[in-house]
Amino acid sequence: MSLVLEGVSRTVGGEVHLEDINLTFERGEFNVLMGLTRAGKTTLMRVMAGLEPPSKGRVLEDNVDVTATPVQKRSLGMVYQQFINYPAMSCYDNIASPLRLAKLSKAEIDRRVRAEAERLGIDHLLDRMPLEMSGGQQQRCAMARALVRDAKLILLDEPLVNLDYKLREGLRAELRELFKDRDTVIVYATTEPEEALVLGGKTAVLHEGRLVQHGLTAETYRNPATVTVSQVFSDPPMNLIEADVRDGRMVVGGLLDEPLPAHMSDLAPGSYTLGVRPHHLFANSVGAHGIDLAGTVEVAEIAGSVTYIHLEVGGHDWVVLERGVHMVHPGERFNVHFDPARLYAFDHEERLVASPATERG
Amino acid sequence: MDKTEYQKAWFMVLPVLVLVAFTAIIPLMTVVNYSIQDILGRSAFFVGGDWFRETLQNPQLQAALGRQFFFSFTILAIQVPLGIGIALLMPKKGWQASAVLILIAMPLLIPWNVVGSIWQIFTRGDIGLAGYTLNNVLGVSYNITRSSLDAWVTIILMDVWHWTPLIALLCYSGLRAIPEAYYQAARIDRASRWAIFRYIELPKLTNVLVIGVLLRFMHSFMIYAEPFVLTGGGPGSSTTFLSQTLTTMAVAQQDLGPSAAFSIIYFLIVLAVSYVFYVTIMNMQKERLADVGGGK
Amino acid sequence: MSAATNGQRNGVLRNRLLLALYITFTLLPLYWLLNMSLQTNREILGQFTLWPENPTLQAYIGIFTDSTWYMGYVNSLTYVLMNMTISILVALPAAYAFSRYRFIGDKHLFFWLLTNLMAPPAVFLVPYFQLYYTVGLFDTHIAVAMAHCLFNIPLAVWILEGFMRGVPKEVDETAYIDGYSYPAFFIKIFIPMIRSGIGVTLFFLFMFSWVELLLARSLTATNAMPIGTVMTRTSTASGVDWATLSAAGVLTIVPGILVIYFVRNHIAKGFALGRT
Amino acid sequence: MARIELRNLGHQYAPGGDYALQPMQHVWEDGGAYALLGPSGCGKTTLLNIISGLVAPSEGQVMFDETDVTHTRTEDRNIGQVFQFPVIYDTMSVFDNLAFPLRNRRMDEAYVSQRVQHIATMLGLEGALNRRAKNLTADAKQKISLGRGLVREDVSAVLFDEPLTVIDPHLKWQLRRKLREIHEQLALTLVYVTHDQTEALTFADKVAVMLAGQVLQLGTPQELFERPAHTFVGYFIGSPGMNFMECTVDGSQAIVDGEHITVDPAMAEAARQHGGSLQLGIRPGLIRAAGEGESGHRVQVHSVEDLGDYQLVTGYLGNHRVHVRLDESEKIGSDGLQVVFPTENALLYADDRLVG
Repeated sequence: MSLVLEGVSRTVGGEVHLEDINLTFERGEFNVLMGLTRAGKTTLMRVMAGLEPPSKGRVLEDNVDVTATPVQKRSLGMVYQQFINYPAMSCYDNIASPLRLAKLSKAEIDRRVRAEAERLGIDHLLDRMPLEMSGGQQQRCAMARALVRDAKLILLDEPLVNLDYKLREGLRAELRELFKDRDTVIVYATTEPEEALVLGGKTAVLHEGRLVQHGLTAETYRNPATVTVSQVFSDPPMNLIEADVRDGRMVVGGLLDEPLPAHMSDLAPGSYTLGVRPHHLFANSVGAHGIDLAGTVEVAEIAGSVTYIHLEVGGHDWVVLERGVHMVHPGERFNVHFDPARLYAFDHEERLVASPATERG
Repeated sequence: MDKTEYQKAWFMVLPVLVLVAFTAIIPLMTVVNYSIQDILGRSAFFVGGDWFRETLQNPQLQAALGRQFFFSFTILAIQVPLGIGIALLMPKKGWQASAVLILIAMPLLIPWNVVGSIWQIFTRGDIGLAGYTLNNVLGVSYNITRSSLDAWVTIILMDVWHWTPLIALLCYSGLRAIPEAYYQAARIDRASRWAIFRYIELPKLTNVLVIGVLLRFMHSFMIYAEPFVLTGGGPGSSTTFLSQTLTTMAVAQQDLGPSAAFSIIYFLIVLAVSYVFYVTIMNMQKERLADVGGGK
Repeated sequence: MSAATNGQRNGVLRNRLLLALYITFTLLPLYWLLNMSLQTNREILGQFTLWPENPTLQAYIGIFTDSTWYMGYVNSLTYVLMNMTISILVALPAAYAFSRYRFIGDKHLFFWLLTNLMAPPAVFLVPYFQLYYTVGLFDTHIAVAMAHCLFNIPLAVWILEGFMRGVPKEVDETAYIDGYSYPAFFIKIFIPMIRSGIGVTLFFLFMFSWVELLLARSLTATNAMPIGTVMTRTSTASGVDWATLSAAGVLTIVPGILVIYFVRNHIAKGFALGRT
Repeated sequence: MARIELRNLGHQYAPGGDYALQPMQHVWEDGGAYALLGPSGCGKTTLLNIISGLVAPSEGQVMFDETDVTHTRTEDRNIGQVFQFPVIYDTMSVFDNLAFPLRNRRMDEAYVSQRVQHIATMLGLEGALNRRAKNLTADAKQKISLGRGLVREDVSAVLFDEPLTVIDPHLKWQLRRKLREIHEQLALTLVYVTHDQTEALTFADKVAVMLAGQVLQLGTPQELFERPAHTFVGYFIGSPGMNFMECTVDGSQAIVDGEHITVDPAMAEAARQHGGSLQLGIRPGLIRAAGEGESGHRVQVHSVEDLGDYQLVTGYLGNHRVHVRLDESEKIGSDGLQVVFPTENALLYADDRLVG
């Protein structure tokens, strides 16, 4: 089972929401739609579901053109970000609704509803009404309804964004288990890079209605095709700095003048955008890491297991990711240290021209 | 709520269109028909704008129009502030809230002619509580069948009694929609009671007040039953408003041309006012949607 | 709540007093109507008293036995219920279309409905009279029910649209995805979700049709004559039967009072044409 | 600026009913930034409402410096508050919004405009002063709300009730940075309620982690990370949360399914005396892969997730599930993982409470 989008475009009231999207989603693995808010993720999902017609292009399910098929006739499950359930029905009836419409036997419905509720940990809430349940439980009920029917296509539109952070962490870890070895195409939209990386599979990066990159999730993360992907598919975004390459050296006025690292040696002279990941920056010259840049601290953000230190480096806002909890005060001097072998380089058209050799070959 | 494009939605709207067309467009066409012709039994011939000119110059109709506008603006000037005041007084929580709500809303449940009858009985000199008390106890000469001032005051008082609850209910629901955080912020800023009204409550009430004023203007502009029952338009024609004037012209005197022209003018005024309010209501709706950050 | 100083306390007292004053102003005329309805004409016209000396239900019994009176109620209720059924059935799909979809001329149609809602009935007197006369429907309940559609259908569409906008569009889509056909979704899922909206709409349809006098009177003669006409006839005849008129008045208020308790939380949204 | 003391403060919604807030004793120093962190329904908002005066507690006292304000009206507590959604006076300009509290206190106009100019510059609103407050973005409106508290030089404390809820995720860290800067410039007592650990740990000097009406621990982000006083704190702070494994104690060794892990001897002794159900707690990020020739404990690998800047290994020590957070360059053999539990990071818990 595969879902193919051919030249899908969508303009609404003169505003372009999607522009010439060509994508193929395979069965049995996660297909993540990554992009900022308003990048067109929701519109693309609604077109795939048949809830909105594309202005141009076709949607094919196993080479059958389903572009105009009414959504009732499609084998589909969808989870919205605002935990949509039928308020006037109990959790049990909510989950059973698609099965009743498919006219399954009562016993079969009961078995499958309880099994799915068990898998999502809400089997003790089946006779509750949606409004009597917490946000997390309501979303689990909505997910159970989408999963119970073994549909060909399951769409999840940022399902965790409205949950408390700890609930989100818990449910995110369960997602892989929940969707493992199901004979269905799973498409998951999110703005959070970590969610894409947890779910694995393939990731398509959308920006302002256009497909920017599509590939294996880890691969796309490690080799962002453009500067945009390096910003969208990284939290905090990759640190950037404009530099000139001439006669074997890379120069940033007054800040940096170093020989090119091995993986960038064949770059033609000219202006480039160099990038380095926050977790490849280290504080205060720990060991021989090569390049040293002076910066001043703007603010330190502690996120429990890690600390994000926001710095001003040569007029750029950079972020250092430190493991553990480190209190630093705004205004402090902070020398940032990194190994040039970890540098990314983008040409003047913002396309990736050099990326650090992935550690594990 | 960003709506999707769907032309087939026309089929859902068709029954409404057919029924309301049958009850509005066809009759209106006959009115237009009459307003530009002079019909005598079988024959009818085109008179163009004569009836319109005649209606506009007809002193009796001009007087009725003047009275109507005066009546509508007077009741608006009284009912809007009074309605807001009452809404501010109404309790927000507990059983008292429901009890007061029902008591206040009582006059809105009464058929319009019965309101006329109630006030007719209430203000009669011989058997009415108000009439009897004014004349015999307070020594004030009060008779709505003879003094047009008494008739006017009574009609206005009756309309205030009948419709102020509408404004009060709308404002009450508007006030209840204000989140507690606004009052907490006002306490923190040590805002005076007047400042709370001026800067928090009133701005939040503009939505419902616009609708209240629309409804009140429209209903008062077409008032018929209450004054007809109470004063029959008298004494003389001092309290004969537009609807009654049109009814007597059309039904009693049967001169179809002028009454049709008059109907068109009457309806155009209503159309213009409705348009102004419709645009205001729709803009407010869009603005409120923007506040809530509607749609992705 | 945080401690209230006495400044606040007599503020609250002042408010309660003013409110009580206004409620008295509201109830006094109603009390007087009730007072009159419990007396005989002789006692009414006799000594002026603040409450009935020897209260009697004679006026009410008179109404329930005299066919011209109780038929007035029956006729009124008949065309009101007819109008309510037509209006709600026709308005539900239309309101759904307005709240969910954009289509050619949707804004103009919605505005046109508002103008009909606001149209003075007097304007339509003559054309209706002729229309129903030629069609042979004069002096029938359906005539009045149809005439009242002029303002009641627009009213129903506006109020229902206001309530329907409160239901997220995603609920409809989830139902379609589950496999509900449009009608099945509408009846099994959507209607139960806007139950309170439908209740309030029915209340307003009842009220505006029940209170209307002009059209109801001019489209009927004998066998569909509404209570309004019956009442206006008695008050214009010489030697007015005050007791019966008062009793008839009280009875016309009863339906409203019975129902208002159930819709009290949404009545404001109804009056605001669903716009709050 | 005020020192806030909660003297045996507790609250029951209905007398005799269960406690919305268990009686607690805390002192929040003047000029300190404190955060109330916990899942929804843990009582953090109730506590904030008691401090703001919206709710009167059923028992105990609230002290601002030396004055008992338990039953004082909100107006007289001289606090500032920022709410979950922007609460501003729509019809006023930004300038009038900020000047409103001062004008209500009958300050003279020169002083008012000087204060408003100063605070607006600090908040980055100086450019928008004469615009109507209604048309600004959500984060600018929240700054106005904050500004109404800051303009008053005598404000005793500024309270925040999950102020970033309606802010677009990508703008959140800028507003967090602004709040942090303001706290550095004005030594104000700040109390911040949230369910998000990043907001709490970034914003506050001290964080109170709450659960079911109880403050489980009040500590610096460092303490919460390195020495969580309760298993819930270990779970709630840090992602993924701390590993907990039932164990028994023998000498200075904690025994988990036969694996002997050396712990701090004093802690082991205290645990043995305390008795009850013992658990060993260690953070995934503090478990180290054993170096060449170093003897470690064998963790049977269940799954490895490549999360970009680190790898998360989910495995089993005996039959206890364990998360281990390794650097992205760490090589993991298919036959399992030898790990080392550094003694200073291995903590012992008796009946869910940190020992010693």
